[in-house]
Amino acid sequence: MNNLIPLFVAIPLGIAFIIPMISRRIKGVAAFLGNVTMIGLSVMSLVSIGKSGMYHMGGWDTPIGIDLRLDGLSVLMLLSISIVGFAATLFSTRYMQSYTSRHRYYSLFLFMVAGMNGAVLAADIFNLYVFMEIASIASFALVAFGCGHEDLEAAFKYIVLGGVAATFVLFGIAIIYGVAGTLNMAHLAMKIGNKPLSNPLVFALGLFISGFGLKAAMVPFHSWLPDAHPSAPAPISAMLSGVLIKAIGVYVIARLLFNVFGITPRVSLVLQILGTLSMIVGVLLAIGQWDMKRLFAYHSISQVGYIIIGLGLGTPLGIVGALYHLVNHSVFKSLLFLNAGAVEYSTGTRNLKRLGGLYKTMPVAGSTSLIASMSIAGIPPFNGFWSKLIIIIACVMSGHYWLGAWAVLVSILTLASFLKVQRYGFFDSLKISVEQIKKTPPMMALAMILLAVLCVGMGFFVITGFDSPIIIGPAAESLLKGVFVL
Amino acid sequence: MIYSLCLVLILIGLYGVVTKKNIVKIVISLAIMEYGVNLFLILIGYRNNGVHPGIEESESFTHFLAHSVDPLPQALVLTSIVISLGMLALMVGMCIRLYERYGTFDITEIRRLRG
Amino acid sequence: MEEGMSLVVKTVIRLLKGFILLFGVYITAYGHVTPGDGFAGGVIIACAFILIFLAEGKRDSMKTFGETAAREMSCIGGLIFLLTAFAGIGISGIFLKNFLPTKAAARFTLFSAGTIPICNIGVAVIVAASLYLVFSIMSSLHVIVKDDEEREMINRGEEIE
Amino acid sequence: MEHAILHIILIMMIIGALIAIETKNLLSSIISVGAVGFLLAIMFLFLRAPDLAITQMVVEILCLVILIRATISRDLTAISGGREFFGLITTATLIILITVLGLKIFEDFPAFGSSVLDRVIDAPAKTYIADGLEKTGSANIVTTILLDFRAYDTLGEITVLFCAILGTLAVLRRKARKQATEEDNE
Repeated sequence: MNNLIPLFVAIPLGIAFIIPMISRRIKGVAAFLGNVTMIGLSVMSLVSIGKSGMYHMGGWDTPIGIDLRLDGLSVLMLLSISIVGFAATLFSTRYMQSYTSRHRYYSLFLFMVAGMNGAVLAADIFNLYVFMEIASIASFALVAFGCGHEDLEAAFKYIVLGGVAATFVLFGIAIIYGVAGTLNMAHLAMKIGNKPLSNPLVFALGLFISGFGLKAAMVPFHSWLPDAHPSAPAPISAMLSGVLIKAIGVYVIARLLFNVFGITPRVSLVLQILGTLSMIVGVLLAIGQWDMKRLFAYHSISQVGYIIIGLGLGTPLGIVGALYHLVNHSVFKSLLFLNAGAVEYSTGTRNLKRLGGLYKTMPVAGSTSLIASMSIAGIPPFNGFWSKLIIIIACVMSGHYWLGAWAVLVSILTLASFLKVQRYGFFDSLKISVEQIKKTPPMMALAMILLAVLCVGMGFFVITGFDSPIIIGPAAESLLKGVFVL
Repeated sequence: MIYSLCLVLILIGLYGVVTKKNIVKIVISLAIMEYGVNLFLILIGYRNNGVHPGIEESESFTHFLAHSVDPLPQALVLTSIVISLGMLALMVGMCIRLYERYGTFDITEIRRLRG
Repeated sequence: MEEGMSLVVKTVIRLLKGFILLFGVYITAYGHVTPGDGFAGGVIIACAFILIFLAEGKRDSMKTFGETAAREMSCIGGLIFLLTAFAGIGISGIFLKNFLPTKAAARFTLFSAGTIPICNIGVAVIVAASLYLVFSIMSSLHVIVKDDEEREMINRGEEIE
Repeated sequence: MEHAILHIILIMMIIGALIAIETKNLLSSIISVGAVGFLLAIMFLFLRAPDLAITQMVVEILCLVILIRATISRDLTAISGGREFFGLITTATLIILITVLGLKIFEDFPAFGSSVLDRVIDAPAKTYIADGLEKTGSANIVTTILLDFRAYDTLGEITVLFCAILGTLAVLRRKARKQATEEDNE
């Protein structure tokens, strides 16, 4: 089992190095290899459910070498990365045909997946930084992949802010190293965890929260997301909004706060404030948008707010809710972006004012988007309802009535804005002539159906225990265990 | 004192990133920020009267052990230099393309997206 | 610019390029003994090729080191490193294990550090090839938009070849 | 004495950085940033990091070549002046905040020149120095860390480089989208 852990990183890396070499000789091999790799990774992460372990790279002991740590939370992240990634590659096979040099696309895609997997498995903060950079650099290039005006502008904004975030994180790592003299998370937790933080460490923590918060697009740092996510090709938007902002943003914040620094009331308060701000600002900005993908992108900010609030509560139920919402969001938001991509592919536009009546002409995209919209708006019995319910109950139970009230209000506004999407986009009368609408290719439909089935299916996770559903329970447990022990 | 000067270098970079209009200048400012952080890491590893962390043939091992500066930050900075070189190449590529599309390096004119 | 720089420059470069390349190779090969490692060596090798590129012009330099070759070399460099890592699994069961014998006694010779020189070579190859590649692409992309009319053409999606 | 030299070089770097950011001409700005980079290399030499000095030097040359190549014969006219007013206010607050915080932090920070090796008993860096040669056979401890103890980071590092170059090639490719009728010739 343990030997499986480095392969999560090594396999996508190896394939990504091979693709540019052989794609000139064999036609269509890039798409094939991309899909096969993602299937393989999905199988590997399914196999590792319920497992845990440490892997010592190069056989060196803990503080000397680099470790990889697999626990409940990493498994949860790996699962969502590989399944959403598989749906995205499946979608890409047809969608990316209008772009040139697709082998670079698949290679960069796999680098991004490898980077996220590496960041999720890392048990060493510098290693985390390196893999975060792999994932982000691949995503910068992928956002600009279309080379249009908007793509380049958004990508430039993204790369500048990403560079600033990376510098902040590196500065934080430097300060921590100067104080504690080690980089391994467990070793670090032994030295600084659960103790009152000295001034340099508080500064380092602030740098980490702003750096990773920038990657997670929390509100004071969100300005890149509404440009970057809509400008990317649809499968990439799905990956960015679905998993990237979580794997190198929210996940890292949770990992560092709970398992390395130890969560204190003051840090909780900061998280609650940031989460509430993201939730409210995101939804208020979303509601006026007419560009479908831009609207979804703003909702990503808002939904990340829910996750941060759940984490900020610090109670077991809050964390379960947050992690449940994290996976749910990665499924339904990537589904929504794939829907938008399918609509754009078929009609050539994603402006809601010019769309309408697509429910009849594009039944697959229409019905899956209905499922996803109901999930994100929190309509029972879909998965989004349960996770939001858990977060709201956790708010109320821990005495934060106002947070609960805001969460309910934001949920209503979310419902309103998705009613708008459904009404103007899918139910209204048809504004474009039927002949102009291309049929949805079967691969795209398959990808969307896969995610829609997951959307429905994950609603039933809650049956396995309200306060510890399968897969999510162990993940929450690994955060609740407190700081790592060596 | 020297740490504070290093922080000033980083902040100059940050100032440039936030206020400058020319996209090449933004790239340059980011490079300056990276320099500052790299320097900070190496400053942390410095030891008074240190020697460089490579064993010379003529050097006694105990002397090396007592005086070698911290090698770990140097390895980290090597990695980070490579990463910033990669970032720079990608950013310059984007700058060239942006210039081709918009005909200017001015970020206030590169504005098609709202918000 | 088309045919490179003047004859003086070309002659000097012709004399110098071997030394620069040799220096890069030396830095790489002795990375585990003296300061400098595969990355620095790779950059020096890339700089040698860039010098040739600048002096002799694109057409001639592409004969010595073409774009396709650079592209494949950079992949090969990454694969050298990765295969060494995988060989660690195959031979001693651990990813990235230094599986070759290491001899601390023979510490100032070339073959003393197990897999370290191999990894160094991999790093140097990928760095040299990919930096040369990016430079050549950036220089050969001479799209200098002359006037607004041409920009309009680009904006409409027409490509200027 | 040595500390004084370090301070002087660092102040020169700061001046260089200010010139690089504030000067009107783009080319002189790039040259100034090159000067800052070379000063950084000298600084590395003084701080007993010859590996880094070599690397910084060659990387700086390459950066300059790339930057000049990118900007030459393009728009070198001055685009100066700040962005909007709001941006300036946020910057000012941010910078003041970080400065105040930063100065407060360095009061508690271990003094310059006392490295981790002297302060932390079980620091991994100690093992690297003491056992690095014995365990890997490489006399250069930095290479030992890069390619053996923390080789996984280096794998990540070359991946970052390759990925960035691949991204650059993707961004700079001649034609990004195909016409609908075009034949697929990958």
